[in-house]
Amino acid sequence: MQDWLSPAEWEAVRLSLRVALWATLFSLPLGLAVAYALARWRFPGREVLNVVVHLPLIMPPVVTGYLLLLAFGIKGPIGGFLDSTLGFAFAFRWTGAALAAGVMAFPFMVRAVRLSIEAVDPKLEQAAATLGASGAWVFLTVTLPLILPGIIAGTVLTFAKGMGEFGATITFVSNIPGQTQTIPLAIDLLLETPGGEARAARLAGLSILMAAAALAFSEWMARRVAARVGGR
Amino acid sequence: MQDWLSPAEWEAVRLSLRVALWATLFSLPLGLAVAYALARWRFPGREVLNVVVHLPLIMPPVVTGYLLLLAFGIKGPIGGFLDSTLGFAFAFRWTGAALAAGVMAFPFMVRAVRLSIEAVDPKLEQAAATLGASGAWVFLTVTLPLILPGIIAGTVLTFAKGMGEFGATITFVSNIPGQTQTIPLAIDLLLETPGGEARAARLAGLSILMAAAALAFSEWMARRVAARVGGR
Amino acid sequence: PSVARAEVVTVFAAASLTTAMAEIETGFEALTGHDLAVSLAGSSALARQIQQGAPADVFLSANPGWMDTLEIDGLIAQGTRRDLLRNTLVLIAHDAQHPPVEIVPDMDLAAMLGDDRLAMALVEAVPAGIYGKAALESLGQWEATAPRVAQSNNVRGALALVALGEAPYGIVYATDAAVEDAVSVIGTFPAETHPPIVYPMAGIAGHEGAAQSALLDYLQGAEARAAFARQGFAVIAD
Amino acid sequence: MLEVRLSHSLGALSLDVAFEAPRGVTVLFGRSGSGKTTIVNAVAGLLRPESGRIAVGERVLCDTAQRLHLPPHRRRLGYIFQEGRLFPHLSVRQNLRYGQWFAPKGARPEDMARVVEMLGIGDLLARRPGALSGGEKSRVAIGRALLSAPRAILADEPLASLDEARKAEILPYLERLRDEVDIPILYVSHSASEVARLATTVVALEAGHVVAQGRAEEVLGDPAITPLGAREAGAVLAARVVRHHADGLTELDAGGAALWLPRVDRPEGADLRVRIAAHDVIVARGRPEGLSALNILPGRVQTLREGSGPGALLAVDTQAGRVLARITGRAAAALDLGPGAEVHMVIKAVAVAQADIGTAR
Amino acid sequence: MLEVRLSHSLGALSLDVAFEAPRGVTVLFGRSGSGKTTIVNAVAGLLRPESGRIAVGERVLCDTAQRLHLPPHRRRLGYIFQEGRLFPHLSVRQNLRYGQWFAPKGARPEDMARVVEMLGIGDLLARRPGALSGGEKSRVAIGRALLSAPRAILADEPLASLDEARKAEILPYLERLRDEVDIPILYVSHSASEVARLATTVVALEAGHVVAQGRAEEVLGDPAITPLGAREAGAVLAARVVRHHADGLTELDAGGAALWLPRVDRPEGADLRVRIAAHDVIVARGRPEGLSALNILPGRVQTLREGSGPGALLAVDTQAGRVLARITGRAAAALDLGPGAEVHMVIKAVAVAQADIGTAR
Ligand SMILES: Nc1ncnc2c1ncn2[C@@H]1O[C@H](COP(=O)(O)OP(=O)(O)OP(=O)(O)O)[C@@H](O)[C@H]1O
Ligand SMILES: Nc1ncnc2c1ncn2[C@@H]1O[C@H](COP(=O)(O)OP(=O)(O)OP(=O)(O)O)[C@@H](O)[C@H]1O
Ligand SMILES: [Mg+2]
Ligand SMILES: [Mg+2]
Repeated sequence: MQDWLSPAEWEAVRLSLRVALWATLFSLPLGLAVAYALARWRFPGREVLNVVVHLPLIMPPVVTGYLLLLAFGIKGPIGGFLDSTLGFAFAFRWTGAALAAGVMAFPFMVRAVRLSIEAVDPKLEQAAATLGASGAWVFLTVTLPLILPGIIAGTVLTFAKGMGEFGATITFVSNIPGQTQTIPLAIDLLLETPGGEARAARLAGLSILMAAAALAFSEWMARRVAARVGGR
Repeated sequence: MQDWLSPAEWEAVRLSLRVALWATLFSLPLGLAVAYALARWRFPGREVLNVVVHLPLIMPPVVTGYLLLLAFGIKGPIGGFLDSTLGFAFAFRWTGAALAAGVMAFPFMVRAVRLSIEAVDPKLEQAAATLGASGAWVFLTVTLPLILPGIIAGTVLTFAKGMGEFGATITFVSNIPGQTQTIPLAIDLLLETPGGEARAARLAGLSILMAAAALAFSEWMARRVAARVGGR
Repeated sequence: PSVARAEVVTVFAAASLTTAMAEIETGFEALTGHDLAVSLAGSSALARQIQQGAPADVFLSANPGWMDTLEIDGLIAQGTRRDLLRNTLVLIAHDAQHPPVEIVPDMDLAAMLGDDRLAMALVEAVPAGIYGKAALESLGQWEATAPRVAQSNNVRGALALVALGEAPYGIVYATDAAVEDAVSVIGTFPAETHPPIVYPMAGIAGHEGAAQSALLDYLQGAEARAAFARQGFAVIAD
Repeated sequence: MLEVRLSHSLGALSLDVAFEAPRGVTVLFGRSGSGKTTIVNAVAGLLRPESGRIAVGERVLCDTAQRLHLPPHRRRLGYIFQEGRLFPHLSVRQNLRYGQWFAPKGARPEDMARVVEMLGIGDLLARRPGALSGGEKSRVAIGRALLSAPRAILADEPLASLDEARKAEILPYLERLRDEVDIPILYVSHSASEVARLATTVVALEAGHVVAQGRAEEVLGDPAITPLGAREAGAVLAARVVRHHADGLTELDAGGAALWLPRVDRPEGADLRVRIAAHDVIVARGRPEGLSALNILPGRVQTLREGSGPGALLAVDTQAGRVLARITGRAAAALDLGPGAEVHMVIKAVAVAQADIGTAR
Repeated sequence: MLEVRLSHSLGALSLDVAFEAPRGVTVLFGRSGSGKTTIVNAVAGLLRPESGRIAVGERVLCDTAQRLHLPPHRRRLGYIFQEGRLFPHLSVRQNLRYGQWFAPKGARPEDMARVVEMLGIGDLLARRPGALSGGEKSRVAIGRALLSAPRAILADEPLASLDEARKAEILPYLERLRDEVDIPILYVSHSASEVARLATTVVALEAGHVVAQGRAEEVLGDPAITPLGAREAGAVLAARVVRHHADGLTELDAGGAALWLPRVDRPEGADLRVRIAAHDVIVARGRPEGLSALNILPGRVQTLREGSGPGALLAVDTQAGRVLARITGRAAAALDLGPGAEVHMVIKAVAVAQADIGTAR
């Protein structure tokens, strides 16, 4: 195994997992909140929020990466603020890669969760309210469990995207081995190199294996959830 | 307006719309079939199909584009076959760009539709069967109308992706003005060009406007559907 | 111009030639009556597409490596390959007031960087990155600076990083640096520190004909030279 | 004729039943959870029994021995579900028409206008089910099943959430269906008056097993079987309409004895089944005079069953047939009632409730 | 005390009601679609009325004039929904416990074990609602509301899909709740026996408007108002348990007159309300002898109302109170009944149904 992939490539694998994991962890609550707002509330700016959420899908990834760079770079308003106040930086770090992956996957997360929220019968939520559950509790004890299928779908899409994001990542945080060189960036590098195809294929295969494992896990989870709700 | 965008850029806009439209049109029925199979049937190879559907998400777009090139290029097994039998080609034509967009958006289409299918109450389908509707009719008259929200979500995601797909497209069908140069490819080129940022921003803005219109339309559709089902 | 024999001629050109190719398209079409289609993308993508039968008549690569690959595959029309353009490598800085730096073996690039990043194109894959790495190696700077390098997938990406100030320094082509106001060139890498930066051009096998020859000729002609030169390229004379 | 033989286990319930539902209405009753819906689901084809055979007339719907299991849509049974199951995306009108889309060419479905009128859902046709009231939903569900030109009707507590007045409008329609249309109806109900009024055949279930079955008159008139609880015991008499009188009463002839009822909306000469609830009958030794009750039937006590409580169930053979009476043990003792005793059965005309009058098969 | 004043329009229905529900059970009835569920929803806070005021005791839940609208979770009303609405992702036990999680610290909820036992859902606790039978679902829904330590109970046809035997187990529990626990219960029902047995107050609705309201005895005993239909008219008498006799009968004292009933499960001295359905009473001029009926109350005719049909409703003042009797016009003529006539009301002991005996408030 050791010579099957180079140490740098193993590093890329580790990094990809970390990036995908954190991208998923962070976009989940935010995606949930945005999906809930879009599904249930009517507020000024709703249409704008909806478009903004979909932007990463519409624009070439390079543009998204460039905009991220403008906003979250060290010189950018948000990145600069975070850097000066918390000492936390996205630029040229794996955190930035996770941010890019999360942003790129955000439309899918939001859509999946939103679809599920829209399918929840408000009558059940009303029933919970008559039993004394306040809005937050209704969400936690009724809505959330019922939208688990959507959350699982969104999570798995985000994780997969986190494993596969390329364009926005390389534009935003460059390709720094051990810092931001995730599997897709490593693969791209190999493909740019004449004769790198075989090694690229190995990396791609590994990436597919990991994603397949994540998928199988999510399917298993989804089946459990379905079985619970179906009452079997 | 004429000098606001160059004729080549208008061409890119027209092309993008065409590509997004056809990508959506073609992936819709296929996505529906795959989503239905994954949601309802247990068959050997189900897990594999599931992974294959998600592949475009996991792999860097360049890899997907490269694989498309290998399979659907003129020299590729499928592309060669289509070319020799039907005289139909994907390679370096807008059809190829549509294929790339469709493939890249496929995971989202399938996920969205599948989520909706899993949320349909089988008791309603049973009721339709007792009233004499065979499987196909049950699907057409009950399942399909009830999963419209998922179909709309999948369609809008595919359309948006069709407007924004870059990596797989440029790898698969190159960047040929009037043939395969969609808005994202044009934007990317402008960004490669010294001083092209302003023009790139204009194109991006137009692209966002069109996608926002598509989004607004889809929201309107979804509201209508929800109102129908909700009985208001 | 023999409009009667007008054809569509397709050239696959490295994305860094975008502006020059636009001028050349106009001039070539006016001169020959042929319709010129220009496909601009990364050299590796273009080379792969040609391997897969892309309808290219002429390939203009930013990288001799990919041209070699095609040549080995027998995809290049006999005797059409030429080195067309030459470029130089420069060190750029975000700071407009930055004093010039002498690019010599005893410079201390790592010290200049401190905790910051040096923006480059992919040092293993993209020509500008490969050349840059070679130059730093021959100057004895690579080992110290390598951990501080941020690699973009093309030169424009590296340029953008410096232009935005995310990275204080970068190594790019002179042609790119020339058109970006937000960066200043603080040094030029001596030609002997890296292999010659050449853009080879060739006709594609199976597409030989009058149109292909016309384009190859035009690209080496005076009008094209002028266009390339306006973008800062050095045109290699025959 | 619907023949059902099933065994199936579902969670804690192990179902093992066999019964026949001839022409007319077969009422299935039993406590909550005794397996009624499960049986109906199996008949409809929504549940594949572990073993058993189900046939409607000549047509075998399911036979596990032959590995035959006709899919639901080829059974053409109009199923009125316990929970409505209206299609939320279709209007009430489209819901009602749904079955007609798939009815075979030759089928002559019920008249839409008539069913709509009977169910009182004319105003709802353009609405969607989402905003209907509970009773409105169940009425639409009834209409949808009736209009699908079914070969048999399966009704799972169809009237449970309807008010008396609406029930009174729907029951005669179901009776007509039972009498005029030659299709079996399998009917789940908890309501004594529905059972008495509609049932041709009665099947009583307990924990997945049949504990009593047979013709309604027999099962309901048998003092040993009080499947609906002692309070609901009652006999069913066959009678014929003799004449409608000007004061609003209808004179019936029950085996030669006259019975007076509030106007019965059937032509003279029509055959009826009249249920006389055991608790509505007063027993007298001598012929009582000066009572507001119009019907007094002399007879002879057949059996006297004392229950565990203070009540006793008296079966009396009269000219009109066997009549049950529920009396207290104290009264039985005071009147010295025992088998063979001559008695008079006092039945108020109005005590023969409208709901308990059915037209004979 | 629950005070409700509402106006709201919903589709074709325009609701405009005002009523008070004092301690005890207020039964709301009316035909399907008359607005019962809409009213209950407004009380629960699920519907914001266009205008109106709703208060439980001192606590105002909603007052559109003050723009006050307490959210449902701060009203703490135990709502038993018409359609169950169990949480599909929770087990039956978790469904039952759900309300307790949010009950205020001080609240003393009903005893879980007792409620589970009464509802017969002990075996279902670990199951999920998806696979419950219709009646099982409705029982769990009842339990969930009862166990949430509510300030008032809203029950929308809670017993509609239950069998008689199960109803007979739940009704006494609801009675106890009514009598022992000081919370108002708003109860939607179509069932005459539920109304008679539980109702302290009756509110009759028609197309969104109150057509009759008042104390159950008054509304149900008033021959001019027969809100459940003429067939369900009946009077309610106040009585006290005197003695339980060895033969299983219980002797009651109703205003000095003796009434005999099958054993009533209340201690001697307890106050009861006994409903006597008008169609269960036979009227005689002279005192009848030799009848199985144990209760014969002499009295004087107060009013005689002839209906459009053959029936007449007789209100007779007896020592025990006003008793209604439904007789035929022919019998009224034959017996020469009119206001002032001296008559005997013959009531079978068993005709005073168990279900129609309530404990007094
Ligand atoms: N959202 C709505 N839009 C239009 N009409 C509605 C809506 N909700 C209820 N209605 C109508 O208002 C009327 C009253 O409904 P409600 O549910 O209160 O009736 P109900 O008295 O509870 O009847 P049931 O006994 O059948 O349950 C019905 O005719 C119903 O169709
Ligand atoms: N999928 C299932 N898994 C386990 N038990 C089940 C399942 N479906 C039904 N049951 C149980 O089988 C029993 C019979 O259910 P069924 O629905 O036939 O009852 P029912 O007689 O129709 O009762 P009701 O009058 O309450 O509707 C119930 O106890 C129910 O809980
Ligand atoms: Mg059932
Ligand atoms: Mg209702």
